[in-house]
Amino acid sequence: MQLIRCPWCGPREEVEFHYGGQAHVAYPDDPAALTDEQWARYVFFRDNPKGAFAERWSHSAGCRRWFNAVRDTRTYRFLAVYKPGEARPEVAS
Amino acid sequence: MRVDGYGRIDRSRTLGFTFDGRSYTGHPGDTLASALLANGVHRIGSSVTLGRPRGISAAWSEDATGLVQVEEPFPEPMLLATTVELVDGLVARGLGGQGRLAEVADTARYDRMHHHVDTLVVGAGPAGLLAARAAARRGERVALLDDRPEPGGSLTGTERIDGRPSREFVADVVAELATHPEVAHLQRTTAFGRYDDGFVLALQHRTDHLGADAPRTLSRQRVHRIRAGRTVIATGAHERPIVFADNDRPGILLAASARDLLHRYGVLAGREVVVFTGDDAAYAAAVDLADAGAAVTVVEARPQAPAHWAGAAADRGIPVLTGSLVAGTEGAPGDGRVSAAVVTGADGARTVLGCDLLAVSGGWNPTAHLFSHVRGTLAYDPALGAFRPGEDLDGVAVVGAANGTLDLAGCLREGASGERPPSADGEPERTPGAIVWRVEGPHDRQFVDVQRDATVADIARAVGAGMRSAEHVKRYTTIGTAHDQGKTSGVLASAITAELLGVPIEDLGTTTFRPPYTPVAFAALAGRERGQLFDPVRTTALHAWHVGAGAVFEDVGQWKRPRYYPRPGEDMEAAVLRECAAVRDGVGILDGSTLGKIDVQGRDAAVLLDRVYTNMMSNLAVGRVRYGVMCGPDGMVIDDGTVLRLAEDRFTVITTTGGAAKILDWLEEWVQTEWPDLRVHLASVTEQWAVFPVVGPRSRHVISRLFADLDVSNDAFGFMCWRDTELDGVPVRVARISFSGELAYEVNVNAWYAPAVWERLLAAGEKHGITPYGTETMHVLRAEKGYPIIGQDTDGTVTPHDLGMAWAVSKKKSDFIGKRSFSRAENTDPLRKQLVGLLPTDARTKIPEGSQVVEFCPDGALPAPPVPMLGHVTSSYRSAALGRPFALALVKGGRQRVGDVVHVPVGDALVPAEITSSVLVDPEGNRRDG
Amino acid sequence: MADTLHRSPVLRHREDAFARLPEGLEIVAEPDVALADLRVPEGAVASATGVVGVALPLEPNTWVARPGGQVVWLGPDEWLVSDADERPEALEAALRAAVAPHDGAAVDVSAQRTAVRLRGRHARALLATGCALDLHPSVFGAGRSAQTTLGLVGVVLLALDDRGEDYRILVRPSFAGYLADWLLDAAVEFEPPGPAAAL
Amino acid sequence: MSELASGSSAQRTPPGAHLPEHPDFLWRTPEPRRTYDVVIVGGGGHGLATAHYLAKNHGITNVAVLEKGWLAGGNMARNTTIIRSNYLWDESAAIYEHALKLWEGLEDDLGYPILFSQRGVLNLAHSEQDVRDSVRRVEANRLNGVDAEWLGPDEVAKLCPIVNVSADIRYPVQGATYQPRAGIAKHDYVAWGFARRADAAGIDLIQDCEVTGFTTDGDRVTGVRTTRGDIACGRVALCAAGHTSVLLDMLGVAAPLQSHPLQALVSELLEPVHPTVVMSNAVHVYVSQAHKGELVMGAGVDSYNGYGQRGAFHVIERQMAAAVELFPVFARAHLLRTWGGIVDVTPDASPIVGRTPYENVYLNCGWGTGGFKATPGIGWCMADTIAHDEPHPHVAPFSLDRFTTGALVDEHGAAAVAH
Ligand SMILES: Cc1cc2nc3c(=O)[nH]c(=O)nc-3n(C[C@H](O)[C@H](O)[C@H](O)COP(=O)(O)OP(=O)(O)OC[C@H]3O[C@@H](n4cnc5c(N)ncnc54)[C@H](O)[C@@H]3O)c2cc1C
Ligand SMILES: NC(=O)c1ccc[n+]([C@@H]2O[C@H](COP(=O)([O-])OP(=O)(O)OC[C@H]3O[C@@H](n4cnc5c(N)ncnc54)[C@H](O)[C@@H]3O)[C@@H](O)[C@H]2O)c1
Ligand SMILES: Cc1cc2nc3c(=O)[nH]c(=O)nc-3n(C[C@H](O)[C@H](O)[C@H](O)COP(=O)(O)O)c2cc1C
Ligand SMILES: [Zn+2]
Repeated sequence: MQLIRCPWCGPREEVEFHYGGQAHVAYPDDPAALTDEQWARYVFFRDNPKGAFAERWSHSAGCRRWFNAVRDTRTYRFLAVYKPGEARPEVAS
Repeated sequence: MRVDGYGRIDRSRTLGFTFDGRSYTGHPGDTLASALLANGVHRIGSSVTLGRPRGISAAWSEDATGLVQVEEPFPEPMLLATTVELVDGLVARGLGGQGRLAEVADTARYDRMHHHVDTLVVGAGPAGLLAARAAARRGERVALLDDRPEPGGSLTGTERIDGRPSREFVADVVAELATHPEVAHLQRTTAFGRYDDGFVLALQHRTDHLGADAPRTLSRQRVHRIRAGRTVIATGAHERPIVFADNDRPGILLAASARDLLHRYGVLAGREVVVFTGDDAAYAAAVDLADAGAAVTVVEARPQAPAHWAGAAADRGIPVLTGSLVAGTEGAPGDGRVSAAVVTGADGARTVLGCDLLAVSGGWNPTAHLFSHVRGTLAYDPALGAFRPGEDLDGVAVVGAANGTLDLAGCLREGASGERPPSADGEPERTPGAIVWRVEGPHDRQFVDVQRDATVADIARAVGAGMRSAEHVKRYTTIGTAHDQGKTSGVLASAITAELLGVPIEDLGTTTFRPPYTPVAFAALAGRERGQLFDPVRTTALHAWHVGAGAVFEDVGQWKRPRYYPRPGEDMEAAVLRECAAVRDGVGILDGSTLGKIDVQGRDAAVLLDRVYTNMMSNLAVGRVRYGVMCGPDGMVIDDGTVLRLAEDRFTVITTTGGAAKILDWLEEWVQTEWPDLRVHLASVTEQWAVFPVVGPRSRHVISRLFADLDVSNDAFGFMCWRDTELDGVPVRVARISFSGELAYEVNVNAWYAPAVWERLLAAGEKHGITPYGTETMHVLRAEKGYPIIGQDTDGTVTPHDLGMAWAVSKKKSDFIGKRSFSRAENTDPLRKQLVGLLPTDARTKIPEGSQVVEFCPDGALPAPPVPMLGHVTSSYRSAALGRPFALALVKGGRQRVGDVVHVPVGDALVPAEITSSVLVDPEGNRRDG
Repeated sequence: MADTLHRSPVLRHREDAFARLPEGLEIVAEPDVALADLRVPEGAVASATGVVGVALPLEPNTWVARPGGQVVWLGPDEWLVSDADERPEALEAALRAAVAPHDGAAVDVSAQRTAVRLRGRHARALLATGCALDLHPSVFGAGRSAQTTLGLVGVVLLALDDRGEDYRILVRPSFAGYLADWLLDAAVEFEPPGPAAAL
Repeated sequence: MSELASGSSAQRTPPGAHLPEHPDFLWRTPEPRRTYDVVIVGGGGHGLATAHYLAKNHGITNVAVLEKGWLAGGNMARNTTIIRSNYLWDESAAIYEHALKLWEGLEDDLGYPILFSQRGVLNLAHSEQDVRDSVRRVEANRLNGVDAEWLGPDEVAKLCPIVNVSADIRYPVQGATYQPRAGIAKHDYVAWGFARRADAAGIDLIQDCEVTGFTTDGDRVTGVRTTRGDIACGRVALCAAGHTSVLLDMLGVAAPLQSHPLQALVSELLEPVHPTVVMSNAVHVYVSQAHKGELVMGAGVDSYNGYGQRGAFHVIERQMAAAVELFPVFARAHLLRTWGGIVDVTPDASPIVGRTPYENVYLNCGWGTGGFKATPGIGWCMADTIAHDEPHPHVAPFSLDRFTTGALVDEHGAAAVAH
C-alpha cells in the first residue's frame, strides 16, 4: 500500500485516495467541431506508459481535493505531486 | 529423547496432549515438535504424492515436512509442528498432504493495529537486537518484531558476548529496550509482507500459547500494519540441506536445528548421530550433541576439517571423515526413520554408518524474503552458495545473517549500526565452506522439495522437456509451491537445474519470493470486518421507527431501506398492492431521506449545472424545481433527479440514492480539474435533510393540516415549486415533486427532527388513512408512470433519447457533457433500444424482471439458438391501478412498435406481450394537481 | 428554538452499551450542534473572521476554538464551523452573508455529521485498531484534526488533548450506528483481563 | 479418530497422485531465424494458441512466437483459470461459447492433459438489482444457446454447501446464475499443450526475446527489432496482453487500454470442500479449489495503472474478509502465496481484436481480467484472421473503431461480472 502525499494534508494511506487516470487531458474547446474519431480520442483513449506517468488523484476520504502526480508505473513510486493548474514537473524515474 | 541440564522449558509443569490418537506429555516452552521428539515420535505424517514417511526436518518455520492438523482446541489445517506451542489438551494429527477445514465457524477474534515508527527491526537475533537498541538510543520510535516465542534468534546460549553468556546479553538488551517508552517489542510476531513506502505487515499470535487460559476478549491473532521510515531486515538465515538419495526420511534434520532443539527444549533428536556438512557451523552441532551424550561422526565434504573444529572433535572423540559425502540413507521399518547413512569416502569407498539422526548442513541461505517482496534484486554469492540482497534500497538495511554475514562478530557489528559492537568472545574464525548442493546418486530418490515429493529426476525431466528457466522448472516439478514455499529447497532447485543445463546458477536466478513469508489465516486478514461489521450499514434517522413498524428492508448500496411494511398475514405482493392503492386513492408517506442532495452555491452555480445536465437549468426561476438528466461524455445516462433553485446563486441538486456520492465526486472532478475558474462550491447535504414524500390525492389535506401557514392551493403552490415554512419554529421546506404522478409534497427538514416530523405527518394524516410505503411501492408507482430508475431501467448503455426523454435534452445549449456523443453513428440508429411498456396479453402473467424480449413466434415455439433478442424487461410489477401486471422494457426500435405483440420466454413458456407506451397510468397527467 | 419538536439523538439506542464500557474507555454521543460548511477562496479568508470570531486556521489538519464551538480545517478553502449556541439556519445565514460577496459559500450541515467523544487511557490504542494515521501525541496532539477513515467509515477526527486520551469523532449519522458498533467491538479487547499495555 | 492412531494418514489416495505426468518433451529452444511469414509477439496463452491454429487449421508454420520472458509467464501463469461463456451480449456469447466448445475437445486436440474440469460456475446475486441482471443474463444465454440457469439460495447451497446462504449476513445470497459447463483448467498445462503442438508443427517459440521496435515501410510493418536481433516478417500479430500499449506506442498507434495490477492468491492444500466455482461481485470473491487442493482466489483490480506484477495488500485483505463472509469455514485456511498480473482493461470491458492502421499488423488485447477462458477461441479466430486477412466473424464486433462509432460491447454495465 502506497503512502501518497496529498499536497495539502500530507502523507496518507492509498485507501484514502481515488485514482483519476491520466492528467492534463483537457475537455475539448468545441466538441461539436470534432470528428467522431477526435471525440472518441477524448472520451476513451488515454496514455498507458510503462514508466513515468502524469496522473490525477483525488484525496477523496480526506480534503476531497484533486491533484496531479507523476508516478512510475513500473515501480509504482510517486516521483512528484503537484497541484492542479501547475505544469508537470520534470522528474527522472 | 529429553536430556537433563539442557533447554529453557519449564520441567516443573507437565502438559498433556494427543497426537494421532495417542496421549503424550510435554512441558511449557515446548513446541509440538519438540514434545513429539522428546517422546520418540519421529514420523509426523506422509508425503503428498508418494506417501513416504515424513518427520521433522528443522526446528522452526523453515521446516519442510512436519505438517500437522490441529483438531483441538479448534480445527486448523497445515501447521508446522515446530511452530505450534504446546498447550494442555492440544489434539493434533499428522498430515498426508492436505489439511482439513473446520465444519463450523471460527468464533475467535482477529484484529488489526496500525503503527508508525522511525525504525522497524525484523528479527530479534543478535543483529536485530542491536539495531533496535541503537535506534532506541537515538531516541527513535522503534518496533522490534520476532516470530519466535522468545528473543535471541539463533543464539543458543553457548556463545559468549562481551564476556558473558549470550542469553544474558539478550536479556540486557531486551531490558534496556523496555525502558524506552517509544519502543514496541513484539515476539510471536512474523513480518509476512513488505510493501511500498516502508509498509510492513506482521502477524502476531496472541493467545494460542495461553491454552485454556486465553482470554476470549483478546484477539487470537493481530495483523500489525507498520509504516516505517527505515526497515532493518535482521531475519537471519535458513540452513540449507544437501540433496542425496533418500534424504527425505524422518530423522534427517538440519544440523543447526538439531542443536537448537537441544538448547531450547532439551531434546536430543538422536543418540547415534551422523553430521554431514561442508560448513563450519555444523561442528557446533556435532560438539554440542556429543556433549549431551550422543555418539557423533562427522562426514566432512571438504578435504580437511577446519583446524579449530578438528581439535574440538578430537577432544570429544568425534571421528571426522574428511573428503567424504553422504550418498544415501537407510531407514528403519515402521516409522521409516533413518537408520544409517551411506558414506562415500575420499577414496571412493562406501561405508554404512548406523545412525538415528542425520544432521545436515549445506551452508546458509540468507532469509531475504522481505527484501525481495518489493522487487529488491538478489545476487548470487559464490562464497555462500546462495543468493543475498544485491542492491541498496531506499529505507532498507539488511544486517546479520540475512545479509550473508554468518559470524557472530560480523552480525553484532552490522547490527550495532555504527555503535561500538559487543565482542563475540572465543568465536572461532569461519573457514570457507564447500558448496555441496547434491551428491551423485539415483535421481528419482534424491528429493529436492521434500514436501512436494519432487526429485532431481523431476528436474531432469523438466530440463529434458525443453525447460530453460527456473520458473518453468518450478511449474513443471511444483518445487517451491508447497506450504514452505521452498524456504530450504529453492536455492537447491536453481543449483541443480543450472547443473543439469550446464549454465552458471547466477544466470538462472531464483523464482520469485512473494508474500506471505509464512502462511497467514484468512480470518486474521479479515480482521474485524466480519459478520455485521463486514461492511457499514447505513440507516436513516427513522430506522428505529421502520423496525418498529415491521418493515422488510432492502439493501440499496450500503443503505437499509424499508421495502414494504407487511401487515399480519400479508406477503410482499399483498402489502405492495395495498400500499399502492393507498397512495393512488388516499395518501401514503415514504422515507426518502437516502436521496442524494448536493448544495451548489456561487455566482457560477447555474453555469455549472448547464454544463452537466442535458437540459437547461440557468433559466429555472427561484422557488421552482426542474427534473434533469446527467450523462457521461459517452452520452449515456448516469443519473437523474430534480433541481431546486434556492436563490440566484444557489441550487439543491437531488440525485438517486445510489448516485449520491458518485455524482458529488463527478461534479467536484469537473469543477476542480476542468473548470477551476467557475465560482461555485459544492457540499453534500444528503444527511442534512430528511425527506418525506407525502403522496396521493389526499396529501394536500395532510400538508395543510400540519403546516397551517402554507397556502397549498394549486395556484399559490404549483407543481414543481418549493416553499419554505416552519413547524414549531423549525424550518421546513416543502416541494411539489411527484415520482408517482399523484399530487405529492416532499417534506424536507433538518434530520435532527426527522422522527418528530414523521410522527406529526402520520398524526396529521391519520384520519386520511396515511400509509407508510416502501421502495417496492415507490417503484411500482413510478413504473406505472414510465419514470425510469437509473441503474434498473438503464445499464450504462442508454441515452436520454432511449428513455423517451428527448424533451430533457436541450437543443439550445451549445454544449453539455455527453452532447457530442449523441451524434455518433451508433446513437442515431432508429433501432436503438428504447424504453417502452409491455403488457402481457393474458393480463395475468407477471413477467420476471430480466426476461428477454423476442419477436413473436407464430408457431408458438422458439427457433433454434441463437435467437435474436429485441431487448429485455427492466421492471415488472402487479399494478393495483391497472388491475393487472405490467412491465417496462428496453426494446429495439420500441417506440415505433407500439401495438406490436412480442414474445417473452419465461421458463419453457412463451408469454405474449404487447408493446405500449411506457406511461400506463394517467398518461394525460391529470392527477398530479390532485 | 424548537422547544416542542423534539430531537432524536442519532445514537440514543447505543447509550446503554456505551455505559458498560471497560475502565479506561469512555464513549459519549455528544449533543448535536449547529455546523456549517464554510468555503472561502484564498485571499478572502478574513471576510469570515467577523462571524466566526477567530481567524480561520490555515494550517492543514488543525482545528481552533471559537466562541460557542470550533473551526476545523477541512481543505485548502474549506472549514467546518460549529456553534453550540446558535440555530443552524442562523449560523448559515450569517456566514453566507459574510462570505458570499467574496465568492465564498456556507451551508448548514448540522445534521450531516454527529459527534462522538472518545476518552480514556485506551482511547488511542482503540483508534489505532482502525485508523491508519499516526496518532502519537507528538504528531496528533491537541489542535490537530484529520479527515480520514476509521474502520470502513469516513470520519473527522479531532485531538482534544496532548495525551492521546481525548478525541472527538465526527461521523455521518447514517454511519454512526455502524461506527458505534465498531467502537464497542474494538473495546472488547480492553475488557478485563486486558493486555498489560496496549501498543 | 481410531484409524488415524496407526500414525499413518496415507490411506487415502494422496492428493497429488492422480495428477497426470507431463510429456517428456515440450519444445525446442531454437535460435531465431532472420525472417518468418508470421511473427506473433507474446508467448502467452493467446499467442501460443494462435500459433497452434495457424499450423493446424491453415498449414502456416513459418511462424515465430517471440516471448520477452519465459513462455506463458505473463497473465497465463497468474490467472484463476475460470472458464465460462455466459456473457450477456450476443457478440461476447458467440466468441466465448466458441471457445468453450473448443475447450471441450482441447485435451484430445492437444494430446495433453489440461485438467479441464466442467464443475460449473455460480455467480451469486446479493441485491434486487443483482437478481435482475442475473436473470437478464441467464435468459440471454439461453437464447444464445449457452447453458445457463437461475438458482435460488437453497439450490446454491445444494451445489456448494459451504456457501453461507443464511439470511442474516450483511449481503445475503439471493440466488445465483449457474453455468454447468463452465469450470476450470490447469493454466500452465494449457499453455504448454499449445506450445508443444506449435513446436511440433515447426513453429519457433523464442524466449527471452523482447520486441523493442518495428521496422516499417509505409502502411506495412516489415520486421521487428528484438533483444535477439532484427527479424523480418510478413505479418505480425500482437498478443502481448498487459504490454500491448507499450508495443502500440512503438508503432504510434493508440488504443484505449489501461494496464492494471490484478492479484490472486492460493491457500495451502486442503481436503476437498469446494466442488464448484463461486463468483460474487458485490461481496468481491471468486474462488475454486484446484486439483491439488489449494483454494485459488482472485482479488480486485488495483486502482492505478501498473506494470509491476504486484499489487497492494489492502486489496488482499478485503478479499479475505469477503471470502470469510461468504465461506465461514475458510476462517482458518491459510494464505500461502499472493501474486499479481498485468491486465489490459478497455472502456467497455470487452477485448479489442482485429485490424490496426498497419495493414499487416493484427491486434489482440484488452481481455482484461477475463481472457484465459477465451484462449482456444481467440487463438482460432486470430489464426483465421491472419490467414485470410479478414477479421473472423466472431472478432469483427470487437474492432478498434467501435470506440469511434459508439458500437461498444459493454460487458460491465449490466452483467458486471469479470474474470
Ligand atoms: C490474477 C489474474 C486472474 C485472472 N483470472 C482469470 C480467470 O479466472 N478467467 C479468465 O478467463 N481470465 C482471467 N485472467 C485474465 C487472463 O489471464 C488474461 O486475459 C489472458 O491470460 C491474456 O492473454 P495471454 O494469455 O496471451 O496473456 P499473457 O500470458 O500475459 O501473454 C502476453 C505475453 O506477451 C509477452 N510480451 C509482452 N510484451 C512483449 C514484447 N515486447 N516482446 C515479447 N513478448 C512480449 C509477455 O511477456 C507475456 O508472456 C486473470 C488475470 C489475472 C492477472
Ligand atoms: N556459525 C555459522 O556458520 C553461522 C551460520 C549462520 C548463522 N549463524 C549465527 O546466527 C546468528 C545470526 O544472527 P542474526 O541476528 O542475523 O539472525 P538470527 O537468526 O539470530 O535472528 C533472526 C531472527 O529473526 C526471526 N525472523 C526471521 N524472519 C522473520 C520474520 N519475517 N518476522 C519475524 N521474525 C523473523 C528468526 O526466527 C530469528 O529469531 C549469529 O549468531 C550467527 O553467528 C552462524
Ligand atoms: C491456478 C493457480 C494455482 C496456483 N497454485 C499454487 C500453489 O499451490 N502453490 C504456490 O506456491 N503457488 C501457486 N500458484 C502461484 C504461482 O506460484 C505463481 O505465484 C504465479 O504463477 C505467478 O508467478 P510469480 O509469483 O512467480 O510472479 C498458483 C497459480 C495459479 C494461477
Ligand atoms: Zn488532502
